Amino acid sequence: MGFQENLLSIIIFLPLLGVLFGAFINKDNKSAIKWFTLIVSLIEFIVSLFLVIHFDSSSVGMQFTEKYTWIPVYNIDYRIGIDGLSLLLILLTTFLTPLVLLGSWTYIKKREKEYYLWFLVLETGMIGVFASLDLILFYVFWEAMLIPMYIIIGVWGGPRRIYAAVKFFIYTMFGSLLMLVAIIYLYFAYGAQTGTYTFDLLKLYNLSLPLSTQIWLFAAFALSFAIKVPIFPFHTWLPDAHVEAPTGGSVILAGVLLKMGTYGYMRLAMPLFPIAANAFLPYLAVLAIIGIIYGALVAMMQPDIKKLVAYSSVSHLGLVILGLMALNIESVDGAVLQMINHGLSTGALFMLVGMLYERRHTRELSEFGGIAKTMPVFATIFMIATLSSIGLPGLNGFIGEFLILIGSFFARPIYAVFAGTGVILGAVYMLRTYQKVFWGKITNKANEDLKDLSAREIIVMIPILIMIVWIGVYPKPFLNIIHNASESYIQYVKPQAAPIHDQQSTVPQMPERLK
Amino acid sequence: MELNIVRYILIFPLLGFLVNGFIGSKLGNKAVGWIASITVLLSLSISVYVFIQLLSMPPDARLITDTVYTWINSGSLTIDFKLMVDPLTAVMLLVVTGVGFLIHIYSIGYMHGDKSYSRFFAYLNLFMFSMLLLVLSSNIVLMFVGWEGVGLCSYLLIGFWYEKDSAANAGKKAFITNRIGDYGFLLGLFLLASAFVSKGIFTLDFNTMAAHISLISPQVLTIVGILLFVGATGKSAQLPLYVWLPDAMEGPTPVSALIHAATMVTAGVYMIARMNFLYVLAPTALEVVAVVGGLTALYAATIGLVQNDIKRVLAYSTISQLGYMFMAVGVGAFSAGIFHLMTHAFFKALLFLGAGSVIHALSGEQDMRKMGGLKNKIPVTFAVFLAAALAISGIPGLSGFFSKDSILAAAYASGHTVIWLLGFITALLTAFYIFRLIYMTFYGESRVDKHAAEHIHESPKVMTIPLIILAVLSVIGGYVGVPQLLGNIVGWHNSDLFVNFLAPVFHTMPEHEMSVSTDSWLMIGSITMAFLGVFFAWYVYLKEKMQPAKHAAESFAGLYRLLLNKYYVDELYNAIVIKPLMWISEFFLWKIFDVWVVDGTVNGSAHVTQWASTKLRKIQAGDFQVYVMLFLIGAISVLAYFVLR
Amino acid sequence: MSYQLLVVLSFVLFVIGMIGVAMRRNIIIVLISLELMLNAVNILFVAASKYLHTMDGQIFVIMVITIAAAETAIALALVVKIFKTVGMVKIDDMKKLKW
Amino acid sequence: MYVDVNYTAILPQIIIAATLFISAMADAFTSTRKWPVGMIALLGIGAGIGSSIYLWGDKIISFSQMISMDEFSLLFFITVMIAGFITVLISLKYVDDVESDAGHFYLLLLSSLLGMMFLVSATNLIVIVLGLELMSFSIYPLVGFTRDRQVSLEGAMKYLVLGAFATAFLLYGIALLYSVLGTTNLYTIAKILSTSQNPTGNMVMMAGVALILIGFSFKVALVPFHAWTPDAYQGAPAPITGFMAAAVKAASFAAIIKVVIVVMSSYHVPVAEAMWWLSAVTMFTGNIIAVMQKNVKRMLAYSSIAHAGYVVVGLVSGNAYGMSSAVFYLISYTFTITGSFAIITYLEKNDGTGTELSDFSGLSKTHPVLSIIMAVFMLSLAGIPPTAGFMAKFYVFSSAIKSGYTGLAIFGILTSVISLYYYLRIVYAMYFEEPEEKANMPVPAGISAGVIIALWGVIQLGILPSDIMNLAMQSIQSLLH
Repeated sequence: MGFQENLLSIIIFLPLLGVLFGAFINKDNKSAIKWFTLIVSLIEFIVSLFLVIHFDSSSVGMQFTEKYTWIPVYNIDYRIGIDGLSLLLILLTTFLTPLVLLGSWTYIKKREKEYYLWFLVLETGMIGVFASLDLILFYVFWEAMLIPMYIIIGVWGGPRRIYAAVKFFIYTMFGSLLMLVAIIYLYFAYGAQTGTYTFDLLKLYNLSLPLSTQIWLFAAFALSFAIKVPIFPFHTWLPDAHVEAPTGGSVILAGVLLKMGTYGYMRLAMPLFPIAANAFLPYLAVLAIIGIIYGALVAMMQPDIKKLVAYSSVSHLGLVILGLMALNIESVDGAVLQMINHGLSTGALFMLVGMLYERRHTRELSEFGGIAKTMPVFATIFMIATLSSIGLPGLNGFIGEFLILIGSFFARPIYAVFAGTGVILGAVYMLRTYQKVFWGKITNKANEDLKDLSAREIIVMIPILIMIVWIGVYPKPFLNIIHNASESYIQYVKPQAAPIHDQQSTVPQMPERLK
Repeated sequence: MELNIVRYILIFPLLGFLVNGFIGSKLGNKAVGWIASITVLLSLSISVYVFIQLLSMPPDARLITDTVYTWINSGSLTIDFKLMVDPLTAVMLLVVTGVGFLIHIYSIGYMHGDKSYSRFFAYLNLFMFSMLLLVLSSNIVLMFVGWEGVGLCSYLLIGFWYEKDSAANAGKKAFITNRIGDYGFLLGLFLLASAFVSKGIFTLDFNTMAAHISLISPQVLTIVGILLFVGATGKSAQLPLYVWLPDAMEGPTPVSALIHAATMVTAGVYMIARMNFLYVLAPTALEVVAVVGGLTALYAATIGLVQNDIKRVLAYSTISQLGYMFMAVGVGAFSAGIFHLMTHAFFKALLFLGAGSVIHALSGEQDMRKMGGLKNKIPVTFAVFLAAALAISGIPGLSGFFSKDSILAAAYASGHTVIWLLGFITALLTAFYIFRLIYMTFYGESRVDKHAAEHIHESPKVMTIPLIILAVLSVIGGYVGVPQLLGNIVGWHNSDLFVNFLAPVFHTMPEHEMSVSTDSWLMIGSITMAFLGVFFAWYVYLKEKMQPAKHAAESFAGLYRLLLNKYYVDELYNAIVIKPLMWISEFFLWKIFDVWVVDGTVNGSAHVTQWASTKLRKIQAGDFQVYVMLFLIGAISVLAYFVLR
Repeated sequence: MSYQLLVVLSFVLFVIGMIGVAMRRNIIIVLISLELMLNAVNILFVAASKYLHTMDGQIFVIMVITIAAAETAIALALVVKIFKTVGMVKIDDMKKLKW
Repeated sequence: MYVDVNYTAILPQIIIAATLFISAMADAFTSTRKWPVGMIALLGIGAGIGSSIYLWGDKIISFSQMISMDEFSLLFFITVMIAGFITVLISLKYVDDVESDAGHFYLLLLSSLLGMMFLVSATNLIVIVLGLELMSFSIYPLVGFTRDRQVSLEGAMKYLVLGAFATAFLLYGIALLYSVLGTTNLYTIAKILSTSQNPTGNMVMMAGVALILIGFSFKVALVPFHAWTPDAYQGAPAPITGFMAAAVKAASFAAIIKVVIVVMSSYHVPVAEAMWWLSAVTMFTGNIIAVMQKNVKRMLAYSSIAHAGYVVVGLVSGNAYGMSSAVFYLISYTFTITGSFAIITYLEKNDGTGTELSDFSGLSKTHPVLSIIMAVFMLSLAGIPPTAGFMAKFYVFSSAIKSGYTGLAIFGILTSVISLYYYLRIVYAMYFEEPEEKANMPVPAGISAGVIIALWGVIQLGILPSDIMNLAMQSIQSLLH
């Protein structure tokens, strides 16, 4: 055991450790809880930066791998490791969590202690998902992370929070349970083919099943992730969940949880079943494109800002999926980067909407108007987030969108022709919103003496803005990290590509009695 | 040649933006204005320095580059943050920084007293940065950054007085219309990129592309050309995407001058000139450019005839003049297009600033029907305005004459007679509407409100000095490109300095030799048209005191209304695109499809489960003999299954 | 009696008991019907035991008789208790627990 | 015939029987508050568990092949005794609150345990019936333990009548079997069947197997033999409901595994097919009806029906792997359900109310720790990681998939999505709803201890299930050899 060897495990379980200690803080000592959780999450972020320092972006394959036997009966191991994709998503998680915690300080007014501790639990779950290399471990984190989110929406959410929470939970579970069946099936199929039973993802990549089998397994995985992403038409839980969730919940939901779906496609569904993936690819691409346009059109007409941003997420994530389906380096690089971008820009938007809600207790567009006058700083930051969201060059959103679109154009021009309309529609609904909220004369008395952002709120937003500009201006470090991950993804999925064999030579034997 | 100073042309305005944006409100208005202006002045100085450097090189090797860093590196694509100055860029640099600097100075006076003073200058600096990035970038993707950046600034500045709903709407409209164009631009870019990538060229550098353009099939080039031009129609307000520009006049007047006359709207022309290596191989695309340009020129001029808002007249005039430029590049006369771009930047900026001065004098009045007789009250403004008007009308000796003439000559020479005719008629209309403006504003009886009349005053020096400088430029600016025909008269060889300077950049179209006599007749023709236009305007608006105009409006009421309402294009777009799209989105997609069908299925499955639950539990009614029966049914089934299988 | 007849007898008794449990509304009668079913089992055991010449069946019968006795004892205790609280011993009175 | 007697073979039973005896003595000598009797029972059960662990690894067949003490028996001993232990723990205060002078509660519980232990270790149908009936006849009075609650009596009565009815079917099946094979010794039966040419051709045998299956299906509450469950579970005092759901079910399943699956493995094909349907119908019906329940006890009754269906999914395959998955499922279910009922016991008022969903509203505010544990139990029942319930479902479904019953696995998974709804109902009542005015009474030490044991089990089995999986596997191996 050492810091370096177990760095990833430390990062996964540090927040949970924080929860254990935090549980002993008196629940009436609110500021102690706030500071404690904030500091834990900040330490977590700092520790996660060590990942970047020690990350070798030139090497292919998983890094920081750790393996401990967990359930030997099934050859289920505690097997973790990351590549560029996971690294960025983990960083996104550790980056957003402290901001969300800090951002919630005045928003959450009941049962604070539970709220902040649940967030730390959630953080462990999310990082675990991104780091797992064993399918069962992955599944455990995948589901375990639903619970904190369920509670966060259900306890601190809006008026229809219970409906939204239950819908979120059951809908997601529905998909993932089918995935569980597929995982188990895969395990036995691999065992039958090679004589080795394992849930090791990297080994399972090499499994070649006939198309007829792959189709079903892929469908199970794809459905599960499609619900999570969400891909049209599995998206309806999202607006409900977003509208009802408290700000912090929305930010994490949009920023990280949705990425698990796209991550799932990239890490599991597509490379595990390349033949089926190629068969399904055009359909998924079409669904993604429908999602882009549909999400944007529906977002355009929403009267509730949060719902609008939620539908815009449907649109943006459609773009990410399209990037993954286009199967070339540009589009996949773009898709991964866009995952991060969406986390930042939509996260920022939700955060901002939350700040507004805190002041006015409404999110109806018609209630606002002209508040750029009373809240200039807020208006400026919102504008930057808006521009990032609509992919203005120079900000992060553009790099991702551009790479995805150009890549999908390379793959099939018609994809980009349709997906590109999202560029227009995105501007339409975001600017319409911006105008309705910030511009015009103040018509509503309640808006006349709104307070501009407090120092704390500005501190919450600044890191996000820095990232937004940084990725837009100098995306190269990020692209470097992503590069090998997307290359191996393509190699796994592309039909003609030769399978990559991993270097690990230890072949665990299935215990005799299970055969 | 690699010259790292080039990047500072960009850095200074960016610094100005950052300083004014973050701490501008604490600096005080004076400091803000001067910081903004000085940063642009610094850019201007460096531009001049670079220009001189360029001149010192042999004509065929005039290229200065500055590679800052690798921006995007993904798969086969490598896109550098790399700047480039060649003669075309140099011209644009000087125009942008020069005019931009003057307008910054002017704004110090014009925006005096505005409560968002620092925000204004921050935006203006940001605009300068974006525009300079647009012209300096050495590849098409980076150019797109500037392209969008200027769009953003345009949006922000049009909506600068965001409390006015019309300003807010106009800003949004500008951005979205531009986005529609950008969609085409992006598709063109993608097609171009994929064509090059498939040939093993992994960079979208202009010079690299130019060197390898022959690898790509003409069909692809044609499509690319048209798609890129779609982007240009958005940015440069051509048919059918011009609708945003007249509304953009809601912005402060210096903005109209800088962005919506002199610089940003010409980006489309610049882009096509920049991509000339592509367009010369795609004659069909070029034809489209020329036709759209010609039609726009005439179309906008006709609307300009009847508008009463001083800035709107100028706006339509801008659209019309941009049409000229597209005509020029469309017929392959890239230098003529850029030449007109430059002279237009001078006189149109001047017209707008002059109009701003008028508006300033009249405490914000923009309706020409409430002006008149201002000639003596604001003499400096009148003088410079007149110079600009003469220039735009194409009165010989002024800058507009040279550039417009070279366009018409080129159009005729290349055999585009119809295009030439469009331009020819437009020349008449141009002279007419601009002098209509002059007469209505400065001559005749004052129709100014009593209240406003008391406050009429000439603008401060900080505003008039830039006007004067621009007036000088408008007058003499054309002499860098004196047609050889005229040059020969005075024995000036190589009189067309401008064309010669730009020549290395442009891939030539096949030469169309024209006889001297044809050339002369054309020139005489267009001069005639200019004077005719001025004369009609004088006749109608000064001599007969607008009576003929009223008469005409009554006898051709339909036509008049059509023109006054701008051919009802806005209403048309609203009715056939915007309204249906909104309706479909709201009622069909959202309220019916999303809520009922998609979500209905999801919730429906929950309801079915609950329904099944309520029904099934009824069996468990508490009567244990029912349980016994249930047991028996089960038992008999299992038994029967075992025994009878 | 022949073995077959005894088997048939036990079957008929079992069915009669079954119907009794399913149909009669009085708990006492239901309990008697249950006894009938258990005795049908006994008859089958005894018959088989005799037929097969093994003693297991007869041991079983003693077991079953014991079971029946115990069952009746508990059942009657409950019936008494129910009678004390409700005042009746009809099945219709036992419908508080449902759905 | 030589009768071999080896008392080691029934050592745990002897301990429980002795405890029963001592408790009865203690009952006679204590006042109206009977918790000391409970403490004695606890000690005895603890000793029983200890002896079972001590005996682990031995295999003794004794009493003329009537009793086999092997790892299979021992694992189930431990399981039911843990259930009994927790039940006694949580009842210590409850019993005295509800009834005075009620030492018979513990006596009946112990005798029921004794019955279960004979049931799971029996290798002769006579002993199986003996154990089954001892278990049942001790449970019936326990269901009706609260003599003043009409529902309690009603539940007991229904359970008894239907139970006797089902026993008649079981006995008739055994009689039919006996009439063909002439023996009640399971070893002999297995030997005869494995050498017979066409076991499924004999109609009488088939009817016998079917009736035995029906009899046991009643005990584990498979649909449509389940109808007694909701009523009896709801009527019974909360600790007993937990005990029934955990121990009675586990012991009955042990009997099914031993008699129907292992001994009658020649009938695997029809049994598996029947079980396929029974399991599917059970999972579906149990989960669906539970959705609309308002009473938590009744809801968990339907849930326990559904869980029986999941256990059967493991049994359908009929191989060692599947059976051990079922065993694992039962163990994990035992911990989860006794823990849940420990908390319900705490909430149940003396008049039997307090177990409606609305009584859980806002529990997280008044009892944050208790409600988080309850949430863990509910998630375990729903099969969400990292809890025992997930590993159990994982094990069961993977056995089904391994044996080619993917369709059944998918069906089971889909029904468990339905189940999420009502398990979450409890969680959201506790977390999302506001509490009504509620007297904040302290949690009794016994209940705390019981909850902690159950929670430990749920977490241990959820996070490190390997050891228990191995035990389950060993127990099945010991049964097969």
